[in-house]
Amino acid sequence: MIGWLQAAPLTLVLLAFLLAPIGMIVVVSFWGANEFAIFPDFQFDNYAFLFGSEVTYRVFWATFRYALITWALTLAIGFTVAYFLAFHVRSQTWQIALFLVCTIPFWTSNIIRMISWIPFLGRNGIANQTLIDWGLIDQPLEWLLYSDFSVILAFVHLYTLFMVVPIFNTMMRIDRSLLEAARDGGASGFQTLVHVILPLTKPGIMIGTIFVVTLVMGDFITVRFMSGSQRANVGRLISNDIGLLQYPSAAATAVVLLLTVLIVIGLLLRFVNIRKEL
Amino acid sequence: MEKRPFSFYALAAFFALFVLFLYGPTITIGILSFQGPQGGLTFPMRGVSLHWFRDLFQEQAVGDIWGAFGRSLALGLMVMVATVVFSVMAGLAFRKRFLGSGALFYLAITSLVIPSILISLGVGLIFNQLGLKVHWATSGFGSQLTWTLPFGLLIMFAVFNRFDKSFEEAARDQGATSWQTIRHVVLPIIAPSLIGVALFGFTLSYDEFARTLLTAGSYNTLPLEVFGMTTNVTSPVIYALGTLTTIFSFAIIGVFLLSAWVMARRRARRGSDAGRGV
Amino acid sequence: QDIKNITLRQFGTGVSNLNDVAKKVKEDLGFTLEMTALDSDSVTQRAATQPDSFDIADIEYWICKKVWPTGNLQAMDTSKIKNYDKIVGIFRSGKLTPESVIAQGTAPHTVGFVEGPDGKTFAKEETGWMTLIPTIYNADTLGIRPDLIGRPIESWAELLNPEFKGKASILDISSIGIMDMAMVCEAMGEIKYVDKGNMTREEIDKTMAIFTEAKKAGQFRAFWKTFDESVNLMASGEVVIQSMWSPAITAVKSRGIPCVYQPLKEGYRSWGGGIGLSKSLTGLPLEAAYEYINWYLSGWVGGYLMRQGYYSAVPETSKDFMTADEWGYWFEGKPAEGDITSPTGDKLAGAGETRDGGDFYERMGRVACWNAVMDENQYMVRKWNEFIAA
Amino acid sequence: MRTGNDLELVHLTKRYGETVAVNDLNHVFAPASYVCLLGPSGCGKSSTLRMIAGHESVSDGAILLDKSDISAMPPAQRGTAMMFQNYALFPHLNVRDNVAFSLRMKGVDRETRHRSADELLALVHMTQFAERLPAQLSGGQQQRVALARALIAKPKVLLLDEPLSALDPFLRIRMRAELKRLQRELGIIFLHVTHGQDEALALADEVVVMNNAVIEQAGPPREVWGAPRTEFVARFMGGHNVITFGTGKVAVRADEVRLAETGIPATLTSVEYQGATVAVSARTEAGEEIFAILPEDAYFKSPKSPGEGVTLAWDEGRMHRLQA
Amino acid sequence: MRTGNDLELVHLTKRYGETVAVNDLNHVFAPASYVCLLGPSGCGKSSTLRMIAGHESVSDGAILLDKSDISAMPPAQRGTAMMFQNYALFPHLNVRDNVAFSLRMKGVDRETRHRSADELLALVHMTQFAERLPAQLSGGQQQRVALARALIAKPKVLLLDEPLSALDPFLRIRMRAELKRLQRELGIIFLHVTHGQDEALALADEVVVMNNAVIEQAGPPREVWGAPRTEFVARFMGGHNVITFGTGKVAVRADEVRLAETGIPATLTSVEYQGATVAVSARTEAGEEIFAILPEDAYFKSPKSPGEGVTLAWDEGRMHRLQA
Ligand SMILES: Nc1ncnc2c1ncn2[C@@H]1O[C@H](COP(=O)(O)OP(=O)(O)OP(=O)(O)O)[C@@H](O)[C@H]1O
Ligand SMILES: Nc1ncnc2c1ncn2[C@@H]1O[C@H](COP(=O)(O)OP(=O)(O)OP(=O)(O)O)[C@@H](O)[C@H]1O
Ligand SMILES: [Mg+2]
Ligand SMILES: [Mg+2]
Repeated sequence: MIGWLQAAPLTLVLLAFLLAPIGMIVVVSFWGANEFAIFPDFQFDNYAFLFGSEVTYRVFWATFRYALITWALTLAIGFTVAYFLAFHVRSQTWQIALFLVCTIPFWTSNIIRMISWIPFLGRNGIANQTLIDWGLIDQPLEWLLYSDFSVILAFVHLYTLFMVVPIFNTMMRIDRSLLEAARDGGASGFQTLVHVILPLTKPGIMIGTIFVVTLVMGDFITVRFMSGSQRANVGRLISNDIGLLQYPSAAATAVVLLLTVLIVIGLLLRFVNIRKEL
Repeated sequence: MEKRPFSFYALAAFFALFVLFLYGPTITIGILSFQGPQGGLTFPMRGVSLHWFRDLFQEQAVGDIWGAFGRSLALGLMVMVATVVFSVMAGLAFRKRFLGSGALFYLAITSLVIPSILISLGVGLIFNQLGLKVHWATSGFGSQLTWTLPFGLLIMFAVFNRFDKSFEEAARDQGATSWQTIRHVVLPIIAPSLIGVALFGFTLSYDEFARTLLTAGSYNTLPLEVFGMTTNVTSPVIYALGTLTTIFSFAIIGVFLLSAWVMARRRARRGSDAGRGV
Repeated sequence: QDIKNITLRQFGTGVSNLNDVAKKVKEDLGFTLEMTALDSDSVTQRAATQPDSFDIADIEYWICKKVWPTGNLQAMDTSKIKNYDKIVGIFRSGKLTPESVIAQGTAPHTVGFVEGPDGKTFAKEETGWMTLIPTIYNADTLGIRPDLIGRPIESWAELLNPEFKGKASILDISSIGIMDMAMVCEAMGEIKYVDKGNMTREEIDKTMAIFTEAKKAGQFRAFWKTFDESVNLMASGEVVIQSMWSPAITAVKSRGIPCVYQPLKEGYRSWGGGIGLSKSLTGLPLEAAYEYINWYLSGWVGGYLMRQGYYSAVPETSKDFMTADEWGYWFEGKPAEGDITSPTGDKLAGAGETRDGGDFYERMGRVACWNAVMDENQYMVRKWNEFIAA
Repeated sequence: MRTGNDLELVHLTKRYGETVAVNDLNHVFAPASYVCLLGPSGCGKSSTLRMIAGHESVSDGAILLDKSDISAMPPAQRGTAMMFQNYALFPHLNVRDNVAFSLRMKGVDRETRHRSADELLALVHMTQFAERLPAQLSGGQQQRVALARALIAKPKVLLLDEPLSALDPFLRIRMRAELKRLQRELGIIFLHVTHGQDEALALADEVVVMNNAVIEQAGPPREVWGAPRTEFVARFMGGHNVITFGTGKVAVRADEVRLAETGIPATLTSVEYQGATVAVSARTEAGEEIFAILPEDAYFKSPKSPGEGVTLAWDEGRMHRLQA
Repeated sequence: MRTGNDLELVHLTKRYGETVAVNDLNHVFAPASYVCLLGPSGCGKSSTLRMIAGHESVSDGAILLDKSDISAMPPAQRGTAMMFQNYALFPHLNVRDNVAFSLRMKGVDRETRHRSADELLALVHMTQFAERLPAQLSGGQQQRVALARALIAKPKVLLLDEPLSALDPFLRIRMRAELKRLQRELGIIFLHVTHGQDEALALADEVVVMNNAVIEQAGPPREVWGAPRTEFVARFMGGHNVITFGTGKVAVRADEVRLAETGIPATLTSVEYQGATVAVSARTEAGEEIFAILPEDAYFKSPKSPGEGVTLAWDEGRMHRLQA
């Protein structure tokens, strides 16, 4: 009884601002639309078009690709960073301080930060200038900006921390004497990493994966900015439709995206009990 | 001091590179915010000046930075308070099983992984269909909560997983009512983590773009405003804003660390017998 | 109730939603105007789905074609508009001069009038009930970096010239972008459109096919969606030729970077913006809104906008708010006699320079098409999405 | 004899789902007695204690304090107080505020409650640490604070769940003297759960041995140790050999077993030096393991090593017949 | 006598910043001996052990195993193995894989390493649990697995840091017999750190008492207990009274003190029942606290209670002069 009262605010917020909107989206995905308005209807046109278009598959594939590449990179970087913080930084104060240092850039609006990549990565940007000055290249590298490279760079920039935190959390729960036991058993540093730390960090990796994958799959603004609108993912498809007032079509795409994400996450959740591992 | 192994220096270097990467845009922003009055958003620098900082406090050609900042701050604080309060309550609720707790948990996870644009779309649609006015303080607030609450809840799981139940039993034994137990024992003990939840809630809200896109109503929050400003000539003013934000964050964190340090010092002066056999 | 206590909420893109206007309104009229700047997608959405969130909508005519049927806007009584008669012909009869040919696309006058105060469908000619009061408009063409191109550019077809591979851009707003594409395709001689503003599916497919091929071949550096992006692309040298808006050229130039708004032989693609009133506006606020509109057309804003390179709907009233030199430079296409500065004081041109494209009549008289919403819009949008994803 | 502040368990039962943790306990704890509840892990000691404290609901039966049933009351109104194994000191409050906590909950004003707290701190010799936070105290100091906190409400029964197990052996022995002293001074019931029979013997006025959710034997330590009723008690209390004869089982105290010239032949299996004594164990031909505690000097006069044959003997009269 | 597998510490020193945790230790541990390292908390026992194991760098001095200095080698090559207090079993590996871990690290093939692991599991009687995860084992079982894991590398020295402290008292006594048995069978050095002098006396061939970062006394248990060299050792090993005379301090075993008709008058301060014996303490007129361990029946013939006057006596010859 008290439990319900305590859970009530969360429940209400989620019902009103999560479940109801999802319901609404599902309903609207069957509606019709014309130039200027949407009208209640029950038709499968939106889905028919969605599944009938070759673009849909291409864009979903692109979305998965972004998710996958970003995941791999954030995992590699995030794991290394978390490993450093957890096992090489000894005092807790330092750990907190270094963490805070990592979070500060996030207080500057994402959009401002994305705009600022352009002078950095652009044809005449700092990166190219430096490389030319060092004599490493003669021609500016075109693919630094407005490319998959820049999109993924921005994703990694934005989301690595979401990987670091859960992995760090799990690593801090590893009993230090296990590492000594491994060393005692003749394991080299690398073997300890592979045979002891990595398996024990799996839950954290899973949770981080959930964060990163969903964030990347749902993104639209990063892809738009960093690819110079040249690439598309599902989020952009939806936001374009919204921009053009094609709500039912956007809703249909959204339903498919949501299902995809939920299935992916559902699979990941089979491997980890989030509540226990925190 | 123990001699550090080689891996420490390698990892520290990696970490430094990671931080540099995180700060790449921040640094670019920092440099460009000192553009001369003729300068633009990109390199090269056209002189060095404080022009744009001064300009920041004057009215812009387009948009209302400080109004938007005020709204974002207010919204951020609202979200922060609500996130702390609701997630603590929910965290308390989840310590016992209650009917529907499983469903609520999965709902929260869904809320975490649902692409943000869908919330924006759905909430916008619902308000539209119900004939309600969207406003940053109602629909925008709710939409952002669907993002911050699951995070808050996860942190609370982590906190309560480590919380020793015997504190509460001791309090009840001492005649505290359930409310007194929470007020005088549970909350003070978990207070440091609550600061974490609060910071997290504020940061997520302050930088949230997608979820407010269709739910903010007449007035823009800061990210939306910055985005809107890009429909006219954007000047390095937004960089000046970014730089100020960063400096401000550093200041806050500096104060925070300093007070933590002072407190530790003061305690240390009073001595400790911990671990001594007396 | 005092009109001075009234607050009107206006939204639009940053192009015309200027704080200086709000400040001047406060000075001249006494009431408060709150300006919200949004990106172009959000503008459409606001107008179409959130009628309560604004009193005044500052939108484009082609957007009006989409938004009007939602019933979120109310028609305006032209008899209350003092300077109605002085509004240029484009927005009333569609003809700049009596002998002009009306260009293709959604010409403003075709969506400018409705039958009566509650009219749902657009009227063919002036009825006394206007949907939008025209504010600014312009003739758009390609912007180029003469310093980086180093040769004359004369045709829209140059946009797809492989010479500029990786250095071209167009905008990513489908309704506008498709028109630029059509201009290019037509100039290349690939397609002959019946009506660029109302293409058939085949025409759309063909156009998209040409551009998709170019995109895959790496012709484009990026697409832009906001004003600012176009400025940055050009100023940073990422792009040397792209579709652009006039003040964006001005912005690039004001940084000392050479940039030309290149008149092309096939003519201009034009657009017009106007102010619409929310359906929910009644009583005193409505009166204030009319007062605002009358003030808007009375010249100060016109002058302000014209000094940025746009045109005012009532040019003659603006003349009073511009110096003779400014008027000569901006409107009449004459060489500047002294420095020409923007409203904010940045130098835009020096003595002897002339505006690209000549005088008002030369520019607006050579409009080849207007930004448009076509019958096959939905089909076009989907194709556009495919193009972006390609 | 039933006087005032006695504590009685009546058919007290605790079930967790299928498991019966405490099964139909009936027992009267005498006023002002120091009671040790002893038994192997999982036998239901903590459950019993927590039911008395009110932190666990009673499945069946009643708990009478002063003849009134307290089993439905909230913990603070029962007249019991509990000291937790890990002390559960509130980490954010200093020592004085920890002790004064329950008064603060009652709304007692600052000055009064601080005065009361200081009195109790004096009782446990912790006055000088009043300003410290728990993390700044050693284990033994923390324990005293926990004790003071439990005592401030003037309970009639103090419940202690393995209060000494977190301490190192030296501290443990010092603190148990302290507990005993306090109990004497206060004259209330201390109900002390422990794993260690030495602790129970040293402290208790009454030892209650539990096994498998029931009380196996209760009584003064000397009685329980000297006359274990069952094989379980004999083995559990230690120091006894349980030997099976045709007629049943008997217990013989290990310190009554001698290495002699005549007696039961056996093979020495282990020798453990204990300081003043030596514990040897030997396997008889029947395969039974028999322990003997021998005085050090007696043993070292002719030391033996494992594997050697020995002869074990004890006085017939020292054999003690077991009921089960 | 120095033979093969002995372990020698030469000027071994460990500093943590300002603190000297281990100060210039010099000691030879005989081959195949069971050594217990004993001392109060913080005296440097763990530090010593961890330096030998290679988990802590040596600040100064050397560690010789088999006469070669191992102090710079990585842990696995030293010929030492360590068993951790909390066992440190890898939670994600089953029992067999835990035991086979070091072989896997060496790249031994699956079958061979499983065979070796199974042999060791048989040695510690854990064969039937080979497939379980550590979380599915009881404390005692976990300990055996940890032991097996430490032994698989066939170390010359096994280091154990408080291996029994996580177990309950019963298990503790059983497991210490097991440890002793294994050490005998393997014939290697066991170096066992403990807080408990009873444990040390029971197990050790040699007891090493540390205090304040140095070795206070080392020798066979009987020698250390029977002839403590210093006041610290006498008090620490327990069972002794330290009495100050004009000429210096002497130790008297508590079990040598009697309640007699003539002797030193004193006031009884506490009585602790211990089963076969009763420990009483009494304060002399000089204010010194003297303990006596009395046989149970002797005491209960005329039981005394705290506060009563008694007379303490012991044989002169039993007094033992202390060096410090
Ligand atoms: N909350 C609970 N839910 C289910 N079973 C429980 C719970 N608490 C205790 N038990 C079970 O009840 C039985 C008695 O537990 P209890 O804690 O009283 O034992 P104990 O004698 O205190 O043991 P220990 O010496 O290990 O503390 C055990 O079998 C235990 O597993
Ligand atoms: N990593 C470390 N850094 C600094 N000081 C340490 C460290 N480890 C131990 N010390 C200090 O060294 C001294 C000896 O510690 P050590 O752990 O060897 O003691 P110990 O005898 O094992 O004690 P215990 O019985 O409590 O385990 C102590 O004063 C301790 O505070
Ligand atoms: Mg218990
Ligand atoms: Mg230690």
